Amino acid sequence: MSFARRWFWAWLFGLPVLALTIWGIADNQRLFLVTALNGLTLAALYFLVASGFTLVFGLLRNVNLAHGSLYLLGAYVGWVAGEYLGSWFLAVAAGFLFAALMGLLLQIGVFRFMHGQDLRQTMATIALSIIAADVALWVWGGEIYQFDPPRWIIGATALPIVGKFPTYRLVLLAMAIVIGLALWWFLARTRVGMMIRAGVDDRAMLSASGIDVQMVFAITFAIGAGLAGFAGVVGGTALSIAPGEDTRYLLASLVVVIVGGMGSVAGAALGAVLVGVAEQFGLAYAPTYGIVFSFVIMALVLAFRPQGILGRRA
Amino acid sequence: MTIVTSDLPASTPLATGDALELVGVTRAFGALRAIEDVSFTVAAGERRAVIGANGAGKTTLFNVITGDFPASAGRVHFFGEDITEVPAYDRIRMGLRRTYQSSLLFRDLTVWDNLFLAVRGVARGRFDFRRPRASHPSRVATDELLERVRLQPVAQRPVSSLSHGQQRQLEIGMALAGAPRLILFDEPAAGLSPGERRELVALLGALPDHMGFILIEHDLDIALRVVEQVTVMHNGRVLKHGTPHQIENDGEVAAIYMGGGRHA
Amino acid sequence: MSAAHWRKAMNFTDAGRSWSGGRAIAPPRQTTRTAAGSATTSRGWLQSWRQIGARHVAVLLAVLVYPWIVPPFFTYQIGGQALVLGLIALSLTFLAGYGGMLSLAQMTVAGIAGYIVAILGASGTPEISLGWPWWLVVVLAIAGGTLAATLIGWLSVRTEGIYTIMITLAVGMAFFYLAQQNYAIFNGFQGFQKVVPPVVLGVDWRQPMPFYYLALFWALAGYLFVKYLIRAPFGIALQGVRDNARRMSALGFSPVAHRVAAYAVAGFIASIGGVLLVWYNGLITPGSVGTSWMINILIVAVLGGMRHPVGPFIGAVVFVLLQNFAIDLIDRERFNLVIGLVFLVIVLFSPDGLLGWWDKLREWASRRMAQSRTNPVRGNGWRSIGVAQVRPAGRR
Amino acid sequence: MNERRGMLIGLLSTAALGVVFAGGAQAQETVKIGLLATLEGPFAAGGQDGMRGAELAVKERGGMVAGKKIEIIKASSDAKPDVAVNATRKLVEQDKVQIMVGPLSGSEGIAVKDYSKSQPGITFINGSSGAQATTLVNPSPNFFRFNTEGAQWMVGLGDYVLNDKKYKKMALIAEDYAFPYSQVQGFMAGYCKAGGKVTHKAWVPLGGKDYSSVIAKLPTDVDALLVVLGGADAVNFLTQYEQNGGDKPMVGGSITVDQTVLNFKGKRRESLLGTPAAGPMADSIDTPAWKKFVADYKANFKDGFPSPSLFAFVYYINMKAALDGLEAVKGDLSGGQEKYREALKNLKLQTPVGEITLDENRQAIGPTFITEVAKGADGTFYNKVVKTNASVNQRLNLPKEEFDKMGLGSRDVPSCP
Repeated sequence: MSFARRWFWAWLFGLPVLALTIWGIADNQRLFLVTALNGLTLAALYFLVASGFTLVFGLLRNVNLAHGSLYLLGAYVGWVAGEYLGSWFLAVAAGFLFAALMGLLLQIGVFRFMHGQDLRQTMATIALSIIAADVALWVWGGEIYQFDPPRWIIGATALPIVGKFPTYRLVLLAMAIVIGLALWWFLARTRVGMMIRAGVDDRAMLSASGIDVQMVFAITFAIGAGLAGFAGVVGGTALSIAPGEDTRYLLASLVVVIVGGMGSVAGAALGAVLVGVAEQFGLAYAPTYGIVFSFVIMALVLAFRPQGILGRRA
Repeated sequence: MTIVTSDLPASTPLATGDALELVGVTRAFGALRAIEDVSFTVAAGERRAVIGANGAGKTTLFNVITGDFPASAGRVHFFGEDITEVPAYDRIRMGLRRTYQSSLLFRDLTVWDNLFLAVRGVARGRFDFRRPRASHPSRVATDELLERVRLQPVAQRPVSSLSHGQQRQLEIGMALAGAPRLILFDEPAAGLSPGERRELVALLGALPDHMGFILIEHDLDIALRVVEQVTVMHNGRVLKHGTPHQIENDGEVAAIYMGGGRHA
Repeated sequence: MSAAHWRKAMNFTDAGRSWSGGRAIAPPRQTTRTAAGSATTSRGWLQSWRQIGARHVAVLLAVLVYPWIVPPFFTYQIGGQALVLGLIALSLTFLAGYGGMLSLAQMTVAGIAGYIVAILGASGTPEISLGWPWWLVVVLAIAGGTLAATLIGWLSVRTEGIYTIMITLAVGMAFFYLAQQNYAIFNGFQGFQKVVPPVVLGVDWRQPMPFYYLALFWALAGYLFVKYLIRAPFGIALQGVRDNARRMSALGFSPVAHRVAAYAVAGFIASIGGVLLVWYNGLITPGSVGTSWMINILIVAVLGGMRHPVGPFIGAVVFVLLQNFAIDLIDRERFNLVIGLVFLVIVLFSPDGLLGWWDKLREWASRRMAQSRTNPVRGNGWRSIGVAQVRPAGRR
Repeated sequence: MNERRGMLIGLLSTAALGVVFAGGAQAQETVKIGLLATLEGPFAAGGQDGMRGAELAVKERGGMVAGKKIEIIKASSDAKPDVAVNATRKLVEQDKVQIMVGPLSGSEGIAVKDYSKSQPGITFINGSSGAQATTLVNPSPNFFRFNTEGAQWMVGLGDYVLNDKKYKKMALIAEDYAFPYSQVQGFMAGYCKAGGKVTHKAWVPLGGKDYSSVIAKLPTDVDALLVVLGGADAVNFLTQYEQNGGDKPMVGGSITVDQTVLNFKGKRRESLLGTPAAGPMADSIDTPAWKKFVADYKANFKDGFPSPSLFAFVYYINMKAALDGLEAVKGDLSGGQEKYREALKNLKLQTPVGEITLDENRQAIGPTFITEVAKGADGTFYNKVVKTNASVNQRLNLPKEEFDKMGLGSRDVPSCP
C-alpha cells in the first residue's frame, strides 16, 4: 500500500473516531472514560481467551472450535475446586490445570491423528463442543455459578474523574498485561518458545531440525487450552458462569483473532482491544445495535485486510 | 509423435511487435532477490531456451511472466501490451501458456476433464451451466487435444492413476489448448524416458511456426536442438544471450553451468 | 451454440488486439468414442436415462409412496422436514464438496429468504408484513437470498479453509444479532409467526401431504440440478478451483469469480430451502438463524457425506429421526449428547459420512464376491480396481 | 414402520375388545399428557424446575385421575419457537397425547398456540409462557392459560414503590424482548398513572453479559432502579452494579428475584435484601395451602431449589388445572374433548395461592403478590409477601378502552419521562 493511500485510510477511519471522541468527552467526560476503561477491561478478558486460541492456531494450524468448551469446563472445575479448597487462587490454578490437561488429551487423542486435515479437525471439535456443553449441563445443571474471590478484589476503587470503578476489573486488566508479557517472554526467550515461533514461521523447518514436533505441539496446545480454563475462572469471577458461555467466548475469540490476525499474540491483543472497546461503546452509546458492532468491525477488516490487522498472508 | 496440426492457419495476420519484452524485471521474496533486473525480448514465433543452474531463477522468471507472482519491479510486455498489472488468468486468455515443472494437474479429475478445462479456460462460457453436446466445439477441441497428446486410452481415468510420462504429456496438451501465441515450457523432459524425450522433441519441433515458446531445460541436447536463441541465467541475473552454437562454445557458460553438472 | 458461433467465441474479440485465433473444426469423426464425458451427454437425455439403475427407481418409488403408508406426522415432520433441511444442506454440500468452501452461513442465507417471505408476504405481524402476492414474494425471497449469498461469498472468498468457516460463522452471527435487535424490519426477538404457504390450485400446501410433495419436488429438483451442474463446464471448473486455484488461473479461469458464482448458486438452492423452511415452521425468529441451526446444517451435510449430492438428504433423515426420537431412547433429555456423539463417530471413523460407510460396505461386498469367485487368487489386483471404482472421477 | 404396526395392532385389539366388552372403555384406561419445557440453553434451570412442578401435580393425585392412569410424555425445546412446535407436534401426532402442557417461554407460547388451531381435537394448556399476545391477539379456542402473565404479575408494584417506598423517579434496565416489555407495562401502567416518572430506559440486548457501560450511563438523580432481567443476566447485572459502587435501591421484575436468581452459587446476594418485586407467587405466603405445596416440593425433589421457583409453581398450576378438569368430567375426553374444555372454562382452580378463573380468552384471572426479598433464619433468601392483589385480569384491571388505547407493551409503551 502506498504512503498516500495509507494516509487516506487513516483519515477516513481516524477522523470520525476522533470527532466522536471529542464529542464524547465534551458530552459526558465521566461516561466516556468509564466506557473506555470498561472496554479495556473487557478486552483483557477477551485477550486471555483469544491468546490461547491464536497460539494453538498459529502453530498447529487447526482451529479448535472446542476452545469455548475449555473455557466453560475450566470455569466449572475451578468453581468446584474453589468450593472444596476454599481458595479462589486454587480455583484459578485448578481451572488452568484442568483445561490444560483437556487440551493435552485433545492433542494426543484427536488432533495428532488428523494433522493437516482442517475440515475434519474443525468438525471433530464442533462435535466435542456439543458433547462438552451437554455433559456440563448434565453435571452442573442450568444454574448460575459465581466465584468467591478474596474481599479486597471485589470492592470498588475510586479513580480520578471516573469515580468508583470495580477493583476486580482493574485486577483483570493487570492480569491480562502480566500474562501477555509472560507469553511474550516465553515465546521470545525460552527454548520451547523459540521452537514454537520457529514452527509458526516454518513448520517444515521445525520438523527438519530434529525437534520432537509432537512434544512442541502438545505443550503449545496445553498452554493454549490452559489459558482458556484460566480465563474461565477469571472471567467467571468478573461475570458469572452458566450454559451458553462456551459459544459466547468462542465467538468472541473468533472475532478477536480474525480482526487481529490469526496466529499472532500481539494481534490478539490488538483485536481484543478493538472489539472490547467497540462493544462497550456500542452498549453505552447505541445499546440496540451495540452487539452488532464487533461484527461490523470484523467485516471492515476483512474487506480491507483479509489476513487481519497484524496477520501475515498465508 | 505424429504430425501436429496447426492451431492457426499459417497466414493468420499476427500482431505487430515482439511476443515478449521484459524490462528490468525483479522479483524479491523478502530480502531474497530471486531474479534481478532481467531484460530481454522474444520475437513473435521465436523459440528460446533459458538455461542455468538450479536456483538461477528460471522458474521464478516464468512465474513473473505468467503472473503467478507479480513482479516486484520492472515491466512485462506481451505483444506490445503492458501486462505487468494484468491478472494471471487474463494473460492466459491473451494467448500466453505455460506448463509446470512438477505437474500441477487436477489429480481427482479425469484426463478428459483436465483437457476440457484447458479448452474452456480460454474460451467463452467459463460459467456455462449447460453440459455441452457431443458436437459442441469445445468437446470436439478437447477430443482433438486428447488425440494430439495420444491419451485417448486413458481419457476417463483420473489423473492420479496416470504414469509420470502420461502426466507430462497431459501437461503439454493443456498448454496447447485454444490458440496459444507463446508457450512457456518448464522442464518438460524431466523424468522422461529416452523414447519419450524423442517424442517430445518431435512434438516441439512440429509446433506451428507462429507459435513461439520459451523452454527451461536441463538437458542441453534437447534444449539446444529445438531452439533458435538461448538465454543463460546465473544467480537471478541474465548472464548471456546467444544462439545455441555460441552458447555451446562459450567458455564462461561452460565453466559455471556445465562445470556445475548438467543435472545439478 | 453452433460451430460458427463457437469459433467466434474462441476468438479474442477485443478489437484492440489485432489478432485472431480459433480454428475450423471438423465434425467429430468417430461418435463411438468411449469417453464417458461424451457418453453421459452425447445423446442428451436419452443417454442420461440409461444411467438410471434399479436402485434409483426403487428410491424414487419409495419416496413417492411414502406419505401414503405412514401417518401424517411422519409425512410432515419427518419426511417434509428432512427434505427441507436436506435441500439447505445440499447447498453446503455443493459449496464444500465441489467448491472446497465450507460455509456455515448457509442457514443464514436460508433465513434471509425466510425473513423476506415473512416481511413481504403475510404474517401474524401485519404492522410490518406487506402482504404481497405469494408468487412475487417467493421470487423476491429467492432473489434476495441469492444476492445475500453472493455478498457473503464476495466477503469470504478472499479467505481459505478454516478462515472461511470462521468468517461465515461470524457473518451468520452478525445477521442473527441484527435480526434479534431490529424491530422495524425483523420484528426483533419475536420474529414472525403465522407465515403459511398459500392455497394454490385449490390445494392447501400446508397440509402434510401437499407440503411433502412440494418439498420432494424441490429436493429432487435441487438434487438433479447439482448432479447436472457438476458435470457442466461451470461445475468442472469449480472442482478445478477447489483442487488448485493457481493452476486454474494458469488456464484462464478467475478463481475468485468462480467461487463467488458458486456461493450464488449455493445461495439459490439454500434460498429455496429457506422459503420451504419458513412455510414448514410457519414462523421465523432469530433462533432459526442462530448458531445452533447454522451448525446443525453442517452436521446434516457431514453426517450424510459430502461426496455426492444425495448425502445431505441421508444426513437430514438421520438428523430428524434423532432429533425426534432420541428423547425416547435414552432416559434423560440428552439429545445433544447423542447427536454430538454420532457426529463425532462419523467424523472420526468415516470422513465421507454415511455415504462413506455405504461405499465401504459395497467394497467389502464386492471383495467377498470376488474372493468367492476367484478364491485362489489373492493378489493385489482387485484392490486397485476396486478403489478406482469406488472413487470415481470428479469426487474426492 | 413400527408406528404403523402399533396402530394396526391397536386397531385390531380395540375392535376385538369392543366385541368382548361392548363398550371398549378399556382402551381409555390411561390418559396421555404431553409435557414440554426448555431443558437446553439459558433457560434450562427454569425448565428443569418447571418439570418438577408439573410432576408434583401428578404425584399429588398418585398418578391417577378418575380411575385412569396418567401417563406423562416429556419433550424438550431450547426456547426457540420452531423447536417448540416440532416437539409439540411430535407429542401430539406421534405420541398421541390427548392433553398438552407447555411450553416455557413467550415466543414458544405464541407458536404453540398457533399450532393448536390445527389440532382442534387436542387441548393445550400453557406451561409458563407469559407473552400477552398469546391470549390477547387471535386467541385459540383450545389453548388455555391458567397462569397470569407478565404484565398482570407487576400490577400494583408501581403504586407500592411510589406510595410506600417513595420512589418518585426511576430508571429502568431490562432485556430487549417481549416478556420484559409486558413486565414493564404492568409496572408502569400503575406507576405513571399514580404520578411516578421513569426518566431513563435502558433496553439491553438479550445475552449481553457485560453491563458495566450500561451501568455507567444510568442517571444518578433517580430514587431507584427497575431491573427486569432474568437468570444469568440478572446475576451479572447485580454483581456489576455492586462492583461499580452503585447504591440505588432496586425494584425487581418477576424473574429478577426468582429462586433461580436468589440461589445462584455465590455469596454476593446480600445486596438483594429488601428488593421489592411482584409475581404470581411468593415464597412466604402464609396459608396452609401454600405451605403444603412448598413442603411437598421439598419432600419430592431433593435436588430442587430450597423452595419452588416461579417456573415450578406455574407449571404446577397448569398441570393441576389439566388434572382437575379431567376429574370434573370423570376422565371423559370423548366428543373431541368438548366436555373437557367446557369444564376447564368453568373451572374454579384452587391453587396454593388462591382461586384462579378464566376470562373469555381462556386466560387466567387470579391473585398476584407484591414481595420483598428477605433472609430466613437458615440463611436462605426468600420473597416475603408485603401485599396481595386478590384478582388481576389481563387488562391489568383497567377499563377495556383505556387498556386498548395503551396497546401491548413495547420499548416505548407506556411512557412517562
